[in-house]
Amino acid sequence: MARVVVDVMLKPEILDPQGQAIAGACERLGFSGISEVRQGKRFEVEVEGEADEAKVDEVRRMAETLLANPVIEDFSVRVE
Amino acid sequence: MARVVVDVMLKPEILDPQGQAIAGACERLGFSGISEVRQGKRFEVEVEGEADEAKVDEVRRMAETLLANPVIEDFSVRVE
Amino acid sequence: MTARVGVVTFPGSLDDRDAARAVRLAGAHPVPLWHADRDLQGVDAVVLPGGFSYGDYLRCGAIARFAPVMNELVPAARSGALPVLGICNGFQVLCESHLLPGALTRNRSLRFINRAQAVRIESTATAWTNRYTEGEQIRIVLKSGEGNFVADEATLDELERSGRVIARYVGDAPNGARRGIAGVSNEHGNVVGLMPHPEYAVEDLTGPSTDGLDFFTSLLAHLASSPATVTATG
Amino acid sequence: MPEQPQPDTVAAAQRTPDTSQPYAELGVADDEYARIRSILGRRPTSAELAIYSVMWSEHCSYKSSKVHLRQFGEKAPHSDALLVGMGENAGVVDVGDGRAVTFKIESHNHPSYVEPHQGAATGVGGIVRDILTMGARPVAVMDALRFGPLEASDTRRVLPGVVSGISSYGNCLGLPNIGGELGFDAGYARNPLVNALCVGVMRHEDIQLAQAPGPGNKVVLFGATTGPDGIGGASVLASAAFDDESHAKRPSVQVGDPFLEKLLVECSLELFRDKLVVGIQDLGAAGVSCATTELAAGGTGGMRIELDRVPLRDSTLTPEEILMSESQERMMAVVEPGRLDAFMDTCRKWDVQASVIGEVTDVTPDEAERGGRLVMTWNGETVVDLPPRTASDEGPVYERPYARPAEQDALQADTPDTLERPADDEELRAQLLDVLAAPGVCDPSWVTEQYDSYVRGDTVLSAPHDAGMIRVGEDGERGIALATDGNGRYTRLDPYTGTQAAFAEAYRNVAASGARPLAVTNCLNFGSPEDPGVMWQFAESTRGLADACQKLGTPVTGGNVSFYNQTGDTAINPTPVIGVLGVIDDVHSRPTTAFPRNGEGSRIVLLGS
Ligand SMILES: Nc1ncnc2c1ncn2[C@@H]1O[C@H](COP(=O)(O)OP(=O)(O)O)[C@@H](O)[C@H]1O
Repeated sequence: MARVVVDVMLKPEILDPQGQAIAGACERLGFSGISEVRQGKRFEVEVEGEADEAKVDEVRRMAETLLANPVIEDFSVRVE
Repeated sequence: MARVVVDVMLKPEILDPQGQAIAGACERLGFSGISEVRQGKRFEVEVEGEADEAKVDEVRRMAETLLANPVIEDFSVRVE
Repeated sequence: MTARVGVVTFPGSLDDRDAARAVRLAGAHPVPLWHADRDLQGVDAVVLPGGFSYGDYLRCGAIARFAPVMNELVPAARSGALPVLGICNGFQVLCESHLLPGALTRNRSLRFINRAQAVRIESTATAWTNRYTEGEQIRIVLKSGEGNFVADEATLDELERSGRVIARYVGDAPNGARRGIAGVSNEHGNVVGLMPHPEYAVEDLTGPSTDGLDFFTSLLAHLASSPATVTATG
Repeated sequence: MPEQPQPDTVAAAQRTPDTSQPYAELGVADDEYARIRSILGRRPTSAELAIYSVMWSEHCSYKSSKVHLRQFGEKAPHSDALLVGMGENAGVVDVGDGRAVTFKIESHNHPSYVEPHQGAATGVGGIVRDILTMGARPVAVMDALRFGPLEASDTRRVLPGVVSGISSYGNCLGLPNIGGELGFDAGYARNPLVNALCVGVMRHEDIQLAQAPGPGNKVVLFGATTGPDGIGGASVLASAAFDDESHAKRPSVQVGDPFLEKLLVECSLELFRDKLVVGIQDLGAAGVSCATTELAAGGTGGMRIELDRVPLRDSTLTPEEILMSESQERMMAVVEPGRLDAFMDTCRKWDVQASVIGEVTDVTPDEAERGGRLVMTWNGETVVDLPPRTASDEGPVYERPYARPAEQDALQADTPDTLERPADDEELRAQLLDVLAAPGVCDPSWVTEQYDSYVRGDTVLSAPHDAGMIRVGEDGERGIALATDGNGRYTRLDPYTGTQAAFAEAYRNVAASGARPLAVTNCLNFGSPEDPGVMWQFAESTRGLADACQKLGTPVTGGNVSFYNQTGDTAINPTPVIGVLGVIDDVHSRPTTAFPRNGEGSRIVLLGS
């Protein structure tokens, strides 16, 4: 078993109301020096066997079609 | 400006229906060899200046008090 | 003296008006409390209403927990003095504030659920349920996207053992809540969190029943029988 | 930091009259461009071109539909209940006890296909702001939806996304969903219909209008910051003006923030209550362009805006992009200088950002004659100087050719009489079950369970009843009822009668809930107006609705037209969705859509033919 991680974030030009709400809360709570927060998703995908190139490709296709919404999100895939 | 990343995942003993739904969809869509998917959150926190130890500590406190709920979630903090 | 019951409005609260209506229909006087005020205005009890405080963007209730009004509320509630009812988002705020154990997560179906729901009252030993009878089934409104109550096994066992599970869904928990838990209380019985909404079951015209009203009349009975509580928070 | 590009100024436009401009890419026709040049007496700056292109678009100017929509006014039956008619953001109807109601439907079809969740969510957000702008508290929403066949892979993507978008936005705003429609037809594959209705309640004296009277009054933009949302089209202006990769790919998707909208609603209602605004407009599809030109046109005609004072989410936005941005959750108010501090205090209380971006100005009689004068500057340089009424009220009006399509006869000749009848009871039973199990007929609770129908505690009827009903005024007796209906197949077969049938169904649904129908709104979903056959459907459909409204004594108070609903050259079935509003004096007297539990022995009566 190996783990492939897919990070999905809103594209930079897309509004992130969640991140904004968190940044606002940080300020009120007195956490200083935080200029921006963006919230995205992290998927931990457990694949059978080794995380070889074919497996990672499969997860990449999965990310494209299922985990991320390419209209508004970017994603990255890596073995952890 | 530097980026500190906080990953938040449900504790292993807590059921993750989103992850399960995704794993189920993977199977239906013909992605094979996926044994488990868990969905968590990824926060990208932009801090002013350098991400020195003090800054990372501040983000860690933020993660503890705000970004993660220790009752059900684990988190990790790293500079990216 | 008419009891004065505070209803907190956070940015994004939705059911504050309805909580106030239920308080009024029960015969008490609702007092609006603003999230940004560090002042409970001497109320006898507080309702944390449903809604999407701060958009519920991070986790439901996670940001509301830090509102100034909560700084006043939390110690008074923890000590057992101040009766507090958290409904739906209010329940989530109470869990995030660690006034109640556990957490509320996404519904198992991953979808919002809006329906009239049968609920069984499991404990009448709280400030908010003493007018019900144990085992009584009521029909109130469930409307939430993150109503799935979770806690570790030890916590769940302890809740059961100490009689702090105050309400359960009848039949399968529609949201997947562990052991069908719809509501819990703290060890003093003054703080109650409830996922379904009794305040939407107080009028025949608009609700599935009027079964919810007794949460509010229970409070009045509780206040009448323990005048010390009233002065303690005054 | 890349150097700030030089904006195209009025001075530059005068200096370089022959610079070629990408007007065609912005959807501006040759003769429209010529008219802009003649109005201005020079070529437009690119910012001015941005304004005209969005204000004269089909969506904002109703240039193809206007000549037909006029009938709704011309044939409108007299109604004592009508307080504000068509033309404003939404019509207003008197419901008694000093209370008034405003309601309207809007489409968000195309955005909901591109990004179902956000498209549908922002559709709800937009119509709610329309209602809020009238001075009313939004109290309920409805949604009329059409999708391709249930089993189509596209429907599997679009339907859940649309429903979750409506659910999350409406629920987070705290507006009960009191009904709607769910239909399926092959024609809506790749062109779903997402029509959202909102209804609001106010006291008569609270009606707000989009106007900017009083020179010296401040123009305030409040709500969300402005970002590059929905300005895919603006990129041609940016890239024509300067080479910059980052502007080439702007998102066409708008993302909604329902939490901010909730704050905006509460904040605005407090501003109205304290009489802190003299005019207000929501920022819809055409954003700052629309709000400034319409507010100015509705007032003195004069306004001065410093565009660089618009708070931005992305500091690289150009003036053109700011003017075209469709960022959600923004409003523009006109405020007397003496009330500005109080206005800002209320915004602060609700954590709503607000910025003064300009003021109302006087115009000379000459300028008034030309259509007023709207001036916008960018870092001190004038980038816009145009008569706002020419953009907002005097857009092009087309008498598009229309003709009954040749295949209409064949379509009508193909009657159900030729269909085979069930041979025996068994087959009849099977067919009946098939009908009951069809996706558009069976229990829609997979959808309706995702919508909060209880919030606000005034919902008397919602799904599964024929009409939605809301109590107006806390603990009052009075209520309003609403229903929407539409049937693309009937309307295709006969646009005139089909539209009347949809209207009659909504009317009956309201009447059957015990309410008296008072007023009508509509959302007219059609194919391309450039197709004479589609235009004929549109002409017939509007004529049918206007005639029926006249007959039944219920005026049309507003609505929305959505053209270009087609996949390739194939238009959807013409789908006018008609909403009817009624009033009921005592909500306790409403009959419900069910046989009573203890009704054994009651008679069942069929009314009508
Ligand atoms: N998209 C929707 N949103 C909200 N309510 C809906 C939607 N679709 C259907 N409904 C509700 O479900 C019920 C049944 O709908 P439908 O089967 O279309 O009824 P009918 O055929 O009687 O018009 C009605 O109360 C209707 O308002």
